[in-house]
Amino acid sequence: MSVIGSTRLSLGEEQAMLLDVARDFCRRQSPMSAVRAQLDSPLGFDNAVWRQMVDLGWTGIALPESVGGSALGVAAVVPVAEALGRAMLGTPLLATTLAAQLLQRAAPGAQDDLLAEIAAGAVATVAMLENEDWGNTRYQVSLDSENRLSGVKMLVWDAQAADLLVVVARDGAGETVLAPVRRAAVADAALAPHTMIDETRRAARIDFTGVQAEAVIAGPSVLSALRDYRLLGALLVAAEAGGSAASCLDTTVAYLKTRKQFGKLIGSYQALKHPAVEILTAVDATRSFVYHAASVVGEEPLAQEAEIACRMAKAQATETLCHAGDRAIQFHGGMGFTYECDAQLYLRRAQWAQQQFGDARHHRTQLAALLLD
Amino acid sequence: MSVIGSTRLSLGEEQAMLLDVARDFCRRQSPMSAVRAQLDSPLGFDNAVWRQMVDLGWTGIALPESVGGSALGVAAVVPVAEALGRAMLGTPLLATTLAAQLLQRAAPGAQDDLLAEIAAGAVATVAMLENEDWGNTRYQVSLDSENRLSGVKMLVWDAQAADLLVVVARDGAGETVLAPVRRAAVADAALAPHTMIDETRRAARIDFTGVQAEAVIAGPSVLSALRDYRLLGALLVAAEAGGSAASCLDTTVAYLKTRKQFGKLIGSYQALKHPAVEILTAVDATRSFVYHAASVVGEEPLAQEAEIACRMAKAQATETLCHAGDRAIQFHGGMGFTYECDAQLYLRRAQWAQQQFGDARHHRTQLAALLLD
Amino acid sequence: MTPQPHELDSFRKDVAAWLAEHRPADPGFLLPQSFMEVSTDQQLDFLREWQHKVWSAGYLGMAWPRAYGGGGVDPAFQSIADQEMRRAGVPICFNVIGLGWAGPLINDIGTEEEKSKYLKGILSAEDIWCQGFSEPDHGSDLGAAQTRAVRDGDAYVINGSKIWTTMGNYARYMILLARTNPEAPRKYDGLSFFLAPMQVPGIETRPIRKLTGEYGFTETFFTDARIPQACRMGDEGDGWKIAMKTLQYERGAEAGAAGGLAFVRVSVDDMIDELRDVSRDGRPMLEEPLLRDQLVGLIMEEKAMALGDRRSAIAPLTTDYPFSLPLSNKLRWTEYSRRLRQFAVGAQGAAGSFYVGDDAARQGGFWQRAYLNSFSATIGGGTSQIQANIIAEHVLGLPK
Amino acid sequence: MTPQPHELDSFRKDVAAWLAEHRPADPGFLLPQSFMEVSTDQQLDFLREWQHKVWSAGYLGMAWPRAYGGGGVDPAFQSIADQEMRRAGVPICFNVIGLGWAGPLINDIGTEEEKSKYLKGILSAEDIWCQGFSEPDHGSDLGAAQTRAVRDGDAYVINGSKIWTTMGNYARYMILLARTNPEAPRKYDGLSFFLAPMQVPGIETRPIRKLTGEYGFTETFFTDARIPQACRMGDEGDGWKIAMKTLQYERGAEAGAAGGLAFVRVSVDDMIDELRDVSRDGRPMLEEPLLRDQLVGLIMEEKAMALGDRRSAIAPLTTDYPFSLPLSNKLRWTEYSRRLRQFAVGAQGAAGSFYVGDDAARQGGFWQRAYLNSFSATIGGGTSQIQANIIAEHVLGLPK
Repeated sequence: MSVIGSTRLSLGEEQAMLLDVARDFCRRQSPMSAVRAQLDSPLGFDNAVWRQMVDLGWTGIALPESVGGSALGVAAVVPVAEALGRAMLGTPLLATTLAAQLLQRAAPGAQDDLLAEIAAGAVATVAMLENEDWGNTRYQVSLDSENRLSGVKMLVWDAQAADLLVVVARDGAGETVLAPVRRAAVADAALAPHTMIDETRRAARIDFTGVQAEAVIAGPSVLSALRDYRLLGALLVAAEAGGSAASCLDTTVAYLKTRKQFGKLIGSYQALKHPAVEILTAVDATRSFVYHAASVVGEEPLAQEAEIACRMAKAQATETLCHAGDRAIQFHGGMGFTYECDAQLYLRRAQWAQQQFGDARHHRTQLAALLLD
Repeated sequence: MSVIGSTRLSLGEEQAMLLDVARDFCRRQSPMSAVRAQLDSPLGFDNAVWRQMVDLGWTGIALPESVGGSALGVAAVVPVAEALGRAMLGTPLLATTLAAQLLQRAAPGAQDDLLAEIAAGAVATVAMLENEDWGNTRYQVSLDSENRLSGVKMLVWDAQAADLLVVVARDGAGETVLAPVRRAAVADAALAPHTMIDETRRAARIDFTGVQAEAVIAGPSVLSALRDYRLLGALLVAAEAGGSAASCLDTTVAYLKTRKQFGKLIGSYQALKHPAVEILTAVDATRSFVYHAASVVGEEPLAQEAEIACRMAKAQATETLCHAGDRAIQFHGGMGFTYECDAQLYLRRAQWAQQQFGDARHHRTQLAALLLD
Repeated sequence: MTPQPHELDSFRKDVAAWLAEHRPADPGFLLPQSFMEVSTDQQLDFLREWQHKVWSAGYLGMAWPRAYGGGGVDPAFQSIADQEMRRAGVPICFNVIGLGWAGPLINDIGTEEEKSKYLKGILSAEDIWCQGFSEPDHGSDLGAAQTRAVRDGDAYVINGSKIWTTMGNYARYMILLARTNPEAPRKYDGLSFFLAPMQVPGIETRPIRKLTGEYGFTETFFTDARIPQACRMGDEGDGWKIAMKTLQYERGAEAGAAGGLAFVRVSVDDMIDELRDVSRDGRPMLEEPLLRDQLVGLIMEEKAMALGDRRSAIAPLTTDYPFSLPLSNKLRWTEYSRRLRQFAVGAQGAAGSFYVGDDAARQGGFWQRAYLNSFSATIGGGTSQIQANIIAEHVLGLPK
Repeated sequence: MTPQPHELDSFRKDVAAWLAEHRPADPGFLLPQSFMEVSTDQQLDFLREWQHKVWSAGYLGMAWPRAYGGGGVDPAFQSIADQEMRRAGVPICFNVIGLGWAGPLINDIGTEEEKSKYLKGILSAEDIWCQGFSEPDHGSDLGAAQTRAVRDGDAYVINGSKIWTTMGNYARYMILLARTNPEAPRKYDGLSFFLAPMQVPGIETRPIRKLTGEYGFTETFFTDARIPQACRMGDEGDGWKIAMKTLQYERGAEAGAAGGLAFVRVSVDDMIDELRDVSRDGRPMLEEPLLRDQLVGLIMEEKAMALGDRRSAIAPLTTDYPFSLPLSNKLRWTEYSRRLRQFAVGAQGAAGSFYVGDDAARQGGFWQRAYLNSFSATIGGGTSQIQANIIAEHVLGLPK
């Protein structure tokens, strides 16, 4: 058996169409001026744009038709995530998609009301993390016998805009359960927005103490759903980061073609052009891994082939964007050191992306076990 | 306590003099034509040159005056090893120095006859390794109650030229002991020369079965002496590799200054000049680590400060020479692909050097424990 | 007529069966990984026999015309045969300059006479071909070639020298780039292209000893060597254009090459299998965390290239820089191969310091030699540095 | 008169004792790591008070003449004071353009009047100095400066703009490089050097927002700004020579600088201490093998630089390329710092995605901001790419 494993890579008609539509949508709706206009806004996105995305059906891409989705699977969200990343368009689409996947996989069929709300445009998110460690699976936030929560979660994506929060908690018996919570049930004072290094992003720390859960989802499928959630999260962040890396490279290349120093276009210096080629190669590798992963995430729960693919995609995307962002600053010279230059947006995005759903070291360590043991 | 630790670095008067004398000696005795003349020879060195080195007192630099040495410590062998490496001059000096250190540290005062022979020019070497693993310390070669050896050792440096072999073995009780053996006691058929990737080097596989040891050195100081032997071996190989890396860089730079392509000297292309600067920085770091280690290896047994220093020197030197040798081939272009070009000598030396006394991964793993735990 | 999927499937099975039956036994000496490594008569005889066998079985030159020794079928069949040969790990079809460069060129723009004279001998391995482009002083700068061809009656008189002539000492013919007009205003316009015989007075070859200690290349010296005027291909001054054309065929059967395995691609799989029993610090090497991570890196790099091949066939996924994957293929593979082999030598511990010829060397010193030989690919055919320039300029559009 | 070792030892103890007693309390806001990071009035006031205190205690400008506010002692004392300030981890002496560039220059080639007028204010932090070399269109290419200075009676009329003016909005004086003769055959010969007042009509500064979101630099616009002719240093046309001269003083007290800590050097030690309690995959981060190895790499890199400083003082150990260590110092340190900080952000796990202002950010987001700020050093003062050229050409002797 080859360690290289599966090299499946295909693009369905719907995926191809979504890629096309999403790139076009983002180009029109999210020029850099629009991105910058949202940097200081409380929610980080333009609600009118979000409504259009809902109308396009993007919140239901991976949901069953029974709840108003189009049942195309997460594979079809990948091209959309890539397009969002390319345009640096921050919306709650990833948060909402992942929250819906978690609910759907943990309790198939049982949460259709919530899923229908999500397909119709309700913003959902997951409250999982309790400290800096993505590898941690022992949750402290607890649920008492009356379904009241206590404890604090951090880095809850788009909490400020969310209608629905899916809280990962342990019950009285120490089992991991999911507790859907309405945003309205959380006091404003219990939600403290984070200051993110990526200013296109929003997230918050939330004290759930005293909050009543809507329901409790328990059973063995919870752990399996959480595993899938982490892997799909890694994949969607990778897809988005891959898009950002591609436009970061475009931005840098455009500058190298126009800026002169010492009487020559700086793009003619090998000290800049050869690293640009290295970044291109890394961007190419990212895209290949991302669409490979999209081609193998069909099954539920995710097969080992899919686990390997998602982890490779995230490891590659994270390192690529961190490097591309870093070099974008450097290659823009003094201009790159300004807030006004777009290079900083990519660098900040890179720092954010590497920290979501585990960094490259985390995934590579897991990959070593999957590939070599 | 800082993880950076000691930054002692000094050069005694004798060391400075030895550095000067050794560089001058090697320049005269070992031009590349002389190096190449030895590539096919059975012993790999010119005995007349070796006799001159003995006459200069180099085999006794680190030995006590009581046995005819000059008691300057291993620190003073370092500049000589560097000079040998710079000139790619292969002689049994390192093998002999290290064998003498092992004897001296394992049984201080007890082996003065052998040490006196060594100071006077007898070639000595250590037979330790039994497989590819430098981290292995469980020896299979054994010594029976009548001091007869059995088993096979590999990669015995300069065995072909050796007068004396120090065999690392286990005795009947399973304790690690040292057994000095005269070369004459080993049948010619029991010694099989290796084909080395570095053609300036000689080593052999030796079947010691049935060979009678001259003596047996046992006791707790054996393990401590073996630890020191491994560390000092790492240091001397690092010193030598550092010298080779420096002259490899010189060779490459000289070519970059004279070869033209597309109408320009190739040294003017940043794709070649910037990597040359990186190699320069690595060569500088190697030299700093090597002389730092030389400045702290005074005590017996070696202190932790010295252990850290020797391991850093070897890790740095190994990676530097491997990289410098690899780039030397590439940057010489088609010429670099020929046997006639000196670049291959450095690449082969690099492959040899990284495999002696543990590679960079081995030492870095040990360093992590020494620095972080 | 495009072949049907079931035809191709059944053909694939036939090839696989034939290969299983006819794969040669281990000859007891290291076989060349590429046509640039043929250094002994023993190796040459072995490879000549193997190529002849493959051709006789109908698995080489399948898309070339039947009249000239080919099979006259769709190139898709040859591609399948090539894939199966790679999968089966059989030896290379070594006459690569003929099969992949000269042959397709002759098929493409050659005269009827040239086709009849040359093509079959290329396929049967009877006529070994070599290439005379590079010169000692000009390395990657082909346009600067100085070897002179002066017209004298019905002959050209050749003077000068070529370097890196693969199998120059065995070859019957050379594709030769020489300068017919040193006065041409653009240096490229003064070059002409020849299908030159090697066995004429005034042509001598000197074997070049490679860094591995072995041979495989020669330097070729021309001293008033007379070759027939009819050897010239195209018009005088067309040399550069024709030389550039020959470089296109390299991409395999679909591009016109005769097929066959041109080189053995060494994979990270092979390495891991081979190193499973290496011990480090008293434990299996594959348990060592740093080494494991480096292996993950190599696996990902190789997998990314395999996935890239798939992705490059899906148009919507190559929109940004459509030429990126094909134009960077050489750089990525050759640099990866170099690093993979370098790693494989380093991972062996003390045994990595042995070389070909040592009984204790792993796989007869295969990885050591493979690493040294890897530079032929990072230097030859345009160095990696030049490849990076090409990608920067032609894919990213950066200024020269 | 060279100071005696025992004098220096006892002085070192005095400084250490003074620092232990007077080290400022944590002000409750992040302090600048370098003079290029002073972005608020609060930070400025704090640093101004601290520098004044250090100077008043006699630990700044120690080797400058007593007549101008200096201490009139051997520079070795200042070096020791600087070392102790670094060791104690006290704040920087922020008036760096004055202390390290303009001041030493005035000491060196200034007139009596210039010395009396400027030096004391530099040391006491009363007069903040800034630098006007770079221009928007010319980045690292200082010789191409286009800002014009036209003689008009006893004044020069300045028009143009300068960029990357550190503390331009706070500064009283600027060292200004401007073009007095646009017709000079060599572009370098048309430049002149000025000690220019900033508070004159026609000079405006616009703060530049850095990638961190903070300030610290300005762009400076000159619109018919009249400065006295007496501000010119040297003759017309000497500008380039004098500007190059100012760059030499950077190397510390022994080279003429007033001393004081110019920047906080962040060490791998600080990082490891800070990250000891980070958890990864349920275990302490420092147990993770890959991360451990990366830390070993960083430790070795920093240690190699520290050892290099020692080695560079031992002549027989610097024979090959004597200028290698000093000329590569900037490149090595700034690139190392960038990577160290980048690593520190990455190592934090999820917390690394928070920024300055978040309560949950480690050390108030120190590493995140430090990483972003690190580019000021890899870009400013000649980019790393230009540094590599300089080393290649001036140390290795490679062609331009």
